[in-house]
Amino acid sequence: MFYRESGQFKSAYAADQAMFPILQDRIGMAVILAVAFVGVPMVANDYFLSTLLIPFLIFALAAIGLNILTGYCGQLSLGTGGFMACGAFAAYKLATALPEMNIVVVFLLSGFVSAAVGVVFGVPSLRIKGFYLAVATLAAQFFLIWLFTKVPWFVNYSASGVISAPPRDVFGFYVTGIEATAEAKYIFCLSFVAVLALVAKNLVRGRVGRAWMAIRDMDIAAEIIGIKPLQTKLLAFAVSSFYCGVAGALWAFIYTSSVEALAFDINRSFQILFMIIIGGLGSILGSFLGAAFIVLLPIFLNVVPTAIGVPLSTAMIAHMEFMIFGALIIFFLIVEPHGLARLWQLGKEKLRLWPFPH
Amino acid sequence: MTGDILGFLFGPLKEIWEFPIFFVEVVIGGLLTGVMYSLVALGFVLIFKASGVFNFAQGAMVLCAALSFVGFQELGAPIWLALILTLATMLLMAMAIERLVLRPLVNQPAIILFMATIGITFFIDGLFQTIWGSDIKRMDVGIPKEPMEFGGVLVNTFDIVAALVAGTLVATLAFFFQSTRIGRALRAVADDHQAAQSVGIPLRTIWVIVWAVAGLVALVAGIMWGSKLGVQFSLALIALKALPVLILGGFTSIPGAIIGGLIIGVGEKVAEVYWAPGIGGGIEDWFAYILALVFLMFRPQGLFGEKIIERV
Amino acid sequence: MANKGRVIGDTLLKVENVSLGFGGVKALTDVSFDIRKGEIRAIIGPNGAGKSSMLNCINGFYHPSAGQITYKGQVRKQMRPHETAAGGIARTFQNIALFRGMSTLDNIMTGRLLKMKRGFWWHCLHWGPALREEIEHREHVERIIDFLEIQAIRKTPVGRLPYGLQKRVELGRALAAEPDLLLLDEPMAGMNLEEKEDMCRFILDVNEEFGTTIALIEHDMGVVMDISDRVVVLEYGRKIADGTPDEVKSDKRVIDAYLGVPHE
Amino acid sequence: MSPPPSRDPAHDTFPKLLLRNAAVRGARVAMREKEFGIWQSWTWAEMAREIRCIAQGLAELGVARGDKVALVGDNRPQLYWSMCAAQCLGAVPVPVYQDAVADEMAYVIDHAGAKLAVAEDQEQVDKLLQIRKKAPGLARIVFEDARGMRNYDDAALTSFARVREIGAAREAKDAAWLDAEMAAGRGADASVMLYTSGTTGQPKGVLLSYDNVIRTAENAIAFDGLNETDEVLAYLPMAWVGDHIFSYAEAYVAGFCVSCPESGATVMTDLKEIGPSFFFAPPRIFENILTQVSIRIEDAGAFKRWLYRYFMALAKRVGIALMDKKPVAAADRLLYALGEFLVYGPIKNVLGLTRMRLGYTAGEAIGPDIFDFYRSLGLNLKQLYGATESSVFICMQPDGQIKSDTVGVAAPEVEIKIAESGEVLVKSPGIFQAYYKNPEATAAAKTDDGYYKTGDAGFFDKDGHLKIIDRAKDVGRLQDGTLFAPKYVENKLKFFSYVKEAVAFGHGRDAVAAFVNIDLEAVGNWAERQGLAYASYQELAAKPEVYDLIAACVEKVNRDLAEDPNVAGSQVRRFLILHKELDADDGELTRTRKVRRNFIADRYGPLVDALYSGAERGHISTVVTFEDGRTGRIEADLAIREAPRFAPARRVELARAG
Repeated sequence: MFYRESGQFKSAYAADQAMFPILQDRIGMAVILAVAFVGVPMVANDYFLSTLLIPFLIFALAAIGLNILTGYCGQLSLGTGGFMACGAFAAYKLATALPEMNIVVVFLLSGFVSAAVGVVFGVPSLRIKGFYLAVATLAAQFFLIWLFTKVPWFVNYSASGVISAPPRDVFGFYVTGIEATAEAKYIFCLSFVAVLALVAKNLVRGRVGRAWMAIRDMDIAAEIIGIKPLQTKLLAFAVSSFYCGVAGALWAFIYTSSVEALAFDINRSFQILFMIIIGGLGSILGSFLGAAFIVLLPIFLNVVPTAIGVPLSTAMIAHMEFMIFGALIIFFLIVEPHGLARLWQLGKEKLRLWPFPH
Repeated sequence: MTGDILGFLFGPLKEIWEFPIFFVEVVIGGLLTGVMYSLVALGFVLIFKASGVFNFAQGAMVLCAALSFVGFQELGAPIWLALILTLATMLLMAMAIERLVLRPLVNQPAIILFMATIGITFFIDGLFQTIWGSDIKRMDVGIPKEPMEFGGVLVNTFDIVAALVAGTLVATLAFFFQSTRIGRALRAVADDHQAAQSVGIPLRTIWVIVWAVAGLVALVAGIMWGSKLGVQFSLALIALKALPVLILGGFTSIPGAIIGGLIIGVGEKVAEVYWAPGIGGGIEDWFAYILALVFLMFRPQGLFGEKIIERV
Repeated sequence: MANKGRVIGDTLLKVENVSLGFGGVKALTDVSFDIRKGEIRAIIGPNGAGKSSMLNCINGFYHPSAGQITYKGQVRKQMRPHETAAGGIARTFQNIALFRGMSTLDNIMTGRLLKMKRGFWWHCLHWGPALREEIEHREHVERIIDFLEIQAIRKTPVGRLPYGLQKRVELGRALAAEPDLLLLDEPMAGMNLEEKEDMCRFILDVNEEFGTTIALIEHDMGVVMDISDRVVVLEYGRKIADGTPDEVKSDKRVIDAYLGVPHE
Repeated sequence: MSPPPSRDPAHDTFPKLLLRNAAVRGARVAMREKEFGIWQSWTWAEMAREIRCIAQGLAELGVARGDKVALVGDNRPQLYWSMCAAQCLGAVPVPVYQDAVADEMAYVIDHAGAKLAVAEDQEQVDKLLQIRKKAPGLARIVFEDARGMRNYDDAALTSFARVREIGAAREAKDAAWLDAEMAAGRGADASVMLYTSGTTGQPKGVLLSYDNVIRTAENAIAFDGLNETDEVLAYLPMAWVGDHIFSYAEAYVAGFCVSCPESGATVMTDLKEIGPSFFFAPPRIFENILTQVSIRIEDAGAFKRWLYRYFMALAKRVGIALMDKKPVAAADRLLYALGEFLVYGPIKNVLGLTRMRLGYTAGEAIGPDIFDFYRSLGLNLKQLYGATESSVFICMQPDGQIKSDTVGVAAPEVEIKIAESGEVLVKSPGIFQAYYKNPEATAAAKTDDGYYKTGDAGFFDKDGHLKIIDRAKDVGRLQDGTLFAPKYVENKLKFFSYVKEAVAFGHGRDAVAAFVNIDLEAVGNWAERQGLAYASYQELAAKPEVYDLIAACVEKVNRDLAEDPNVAGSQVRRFLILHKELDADDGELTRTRKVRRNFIADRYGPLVDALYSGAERGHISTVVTFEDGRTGRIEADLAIREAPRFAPARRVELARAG
């Protein structure tokens, strides 16, 4: 309906392969970015920023990470939480050991630390596949969390084991610690997520992404056309863990302001997995949609029953959440394995052909 | 530094050498825990063999069975009635899963089915806790828990009973598989879905039966674990412990599940008792996984699994 | 067929006394033949004759239990398929092995992966050298698309394509690697007459236009005899004949094998 | 009497215009072609370079002033370039219908005396090689697409790439020679030779001078306000004068961009991508598009169908008035704007007409419903009346005065008069020089005072708009002396989407009878919705239900005809549905898809007899040519239907009109 593509022809491959080949999509994306960077900080209150948008952004980043590994490269992982924890603790160690280091650099480096750990745990993917691998990634999950809980070096020998994120600034604005405003934190997260999402999109639409998808769709055929399976999978593990690691660092430093291993337990891994199943396997957009869904559902469950006069107990809400997530996962796997992203895509296709059905 | 590491690695060996009786106790304790792991793993294997589904929900089924059993008892039902009602519940659940999840997903890649069972896990976890509540419940089916002594070695009576129950269950299942018509049908299904269907075995019925049997196994496991640890959400996590057991034993082998369980049980216990103190303890969370992982690198199909021949 | 201008060169690949077994089953027994540069070489035989196993040995998917394979003058060590691919061997599969989640264009682009050298970091930016490289290879792929006349399905996910077109896309993916040796596993299986004719034309065009050496397995004797230079006939994992189509056609054992004379 | 020269005397030939465009708008895109997945484009400067190289190459192959160069193929930039390259050398390009069978092609090439042919691909080369005996003058064949040409070793063959290569070498050495050649051309020189398809007899080669074409193009461009920013899709045969004027002459004069589709099969997709601002199509294509729209919307959900119907009804009511800037109620304006967002805009977008500023349809009468459909969407579609012999333009519709049943007023610098016989006579700068090697025909086609006899019968209505009813020679009379214009009746039938072709008979008979060809797509779709199963065209055409459907159409036509006293006598009494589609390959249609009525009457004689004998069925056996050239025989036994007829409107009106 909104699409007027007639006359938008491509006379170069660069334009044909652009991220948003349709003008209306480019405009839409520009509007979204403008609203996110300018509009939202101007209107939104602290509560909205810190309890909704910031976790949403961080979840989206982690979901992109898992989506790269699972959605694009086809390697199911249940160790997302572990890799996130890796990033969080690496960032903590780096930030405390090198207080002068810019926090952006700290986060990026902690991403690389996670990537390295991811590669180690990705090595078995050469020999084992499918759910065997999923089980193997559980090893990463449990081992890493245990490591961060039990080895005091990671928490700088703090007695309680729970530590708060040190205050750091970017361009004079505090983005972590008590003095950081919700707006500054939000903008900081948003910038990180926007840039990294762009990088992820770039990766998946080029040579690297094609190799991943080839492995995912048919690993034997992929190898026979010359794709090195181990290298390709390890790269996916590395990139995926990088994203998860940065997300973990953001989570600990910006969202909760405290670094604790328990925030990244097995349930976190499942949560992220649900995001990409609901949002859409093999879709960057889907990672955002899934994250939004998972952030919003509990709030919805809190607000709606109260609004219609049937308030639920906290335990009840927790159980309802479990059931709804479980049911939704099954629903999406049956009805639309490509999740919300595919639904959006289909809707867009409809709009492009409107009013015709095909 | 090197000395520290060597000391850490080999120090406990000396200890074992010096106190062999204690070591035997530890090993037996490990074996008996291993039996319990095997019990959960058995459920996985059953379902995997008959439907190719890696049922992540097996742990949740253990929790659900235990919750229902205790719940019915709390409502005033005698043990036998609670047992029957719980079995009926598990059968109902098996039918629902077959109808609502497996049937629509038939012919999907295994990984999709696996993720679907994660969905099942969450759904039934939520559902049963909504019904029965999430408080820790005590379960007592009258199994004595006093330690007994065999030739200087102390053993927990409860563990012995659990081992006996598990053994009986395995024997029954083995008989069921080898000698009954349904059992043979199940084996046929496992070998070749189409062949099984073409000789007139209704695949859907088979699936319901398998899931129901897995429910029964879950109930037994639930009662055992529940009596030992109390019935609570963490029971579902026991199931996660069964995963490395499976990797070790191979997904398709009942003996593998048992032996894998024993190896994990012993390995974990020994490591926990002798080596864990040196590195902070609590290693049972991950030791089994790392063990399985290392093992996988050398034998991807597990101890008793069939070698995977890739075809193009 | 006027095949003028074609030059059949020296031996490109030599299979010597290759045997292959799975457990107790012998898939290949003592098979020897060669493939010369620039020719179309067919491997035929009844079902279960070991044709696919032979291709799988050539491209490194299986490792012969005895015998050796010499490729480009070098005796080949145990090689993973991706290593043989790097050596210039591409193939298609009997049961189409396309990447179902990707479009026709992306599928064929994957065939170029071996030739894409730009580093990971450039790809993060998808800019500069990485973009130039993408475009350069896209141009090449577009020529293949044009050659195979599949312009209309360029952006269609391959899962939605009819069988015949999928086969063509798969050929395109193999061609994208600019192979020295192209292995085709039953390229015409399950096709109707018209599709078979098209496929024959493409195979001949590939051979003549790019000078690609082709080894193909085919069930349909007629087609094979029309387009190939030399034919190897396998039966029960053994070679029973080898020669030009005419020679093979008149070979008694081949006739027996194809007419189903009992074999002891 | 020579036509006036071009308005820009310094640029009176296409080669000169090319140089001008390369100089004044060298960086603007001149041509595009969809190839290798994107629109490859050439600026005027690049195109000029290409054309110069090709011209040099052709000169090397021996093409010289006055030679004829045949062009055979689909719309390809390289063929358009060859056209201009030939003109650079003073040679005359002769585009040939690319779907012509070998015999037809042989006649044209031999008659034109073409020395060299530029062929698009292997298919055309094969045809040309095949006809060399019949056209001995053809010494060289240049082929553009080398695909499949590897094993051809005929000495006459040269690849286009090779021509360009040797041309480039020559250009590097001696560009001045070509400059001189290009400058030597004069406006009065022959520019192009286009063969008219001709409903009877052999095609005639119409020689047009540069002055003819360029002056006419200038007038048309001024009339419609075209400029260098316009976009055109070149998809109609190059041999057809319409394409020559719109995709070549006007592009060179105005300097706008011409895009060539990827292939015949992708025209609609390519149209959507390019979104031309100036679009030309024969009524048939507009009709097909509308049929597609109706079919696709039928598959939509109830809400969308309702939305479509509601807003199309609104458009029908106010759309045309809005376009003609007539007063419309504010509420309707608002609703129309909403409709533009919800329905009209999206439909135009899907059809690729979003950017269309100007559209033309000509060649045949367009159904008023179809015409109004496009105009009510806000598309400036106009009718045009023209001929090859007049460089197209005879009548044009000025903005704001567009009627669906007339072809408009005389185009700029065109004089029209109606002869005693009702024939339309035309004098204009575009009137052709002569029929090549056919002075008798030339003499017969022109009056002594320089008017061209169009051969069409028509009259001016009260607003001075010309109304064409039929070919002058086809207008006949029934036995009782009533006027009978077969095409008028046929067109009325064809305005129904279910009817693809109709052939009306009646001259010298007591009443009108007709053959009908159903539209397989529209009727097939209708049949599907009715749950009718059918395996072939023949089976579908014979269904009684389909007969009912067509009978309803015929009835409506008769009712309509009865309204107009001039033609009330032409109501169809009996009709039948033909068992096969009329086909140009069988000689039943011309290459421009006009029915060859007399040929059909001969070929299907028994059926015509049956229509007039009162029989319930007619039997026919015909020879058909299959795609691969084999022939076969089709036998059919066809039902004949009687159609209800209506009393003519009151005589008073007839008297007034008469």
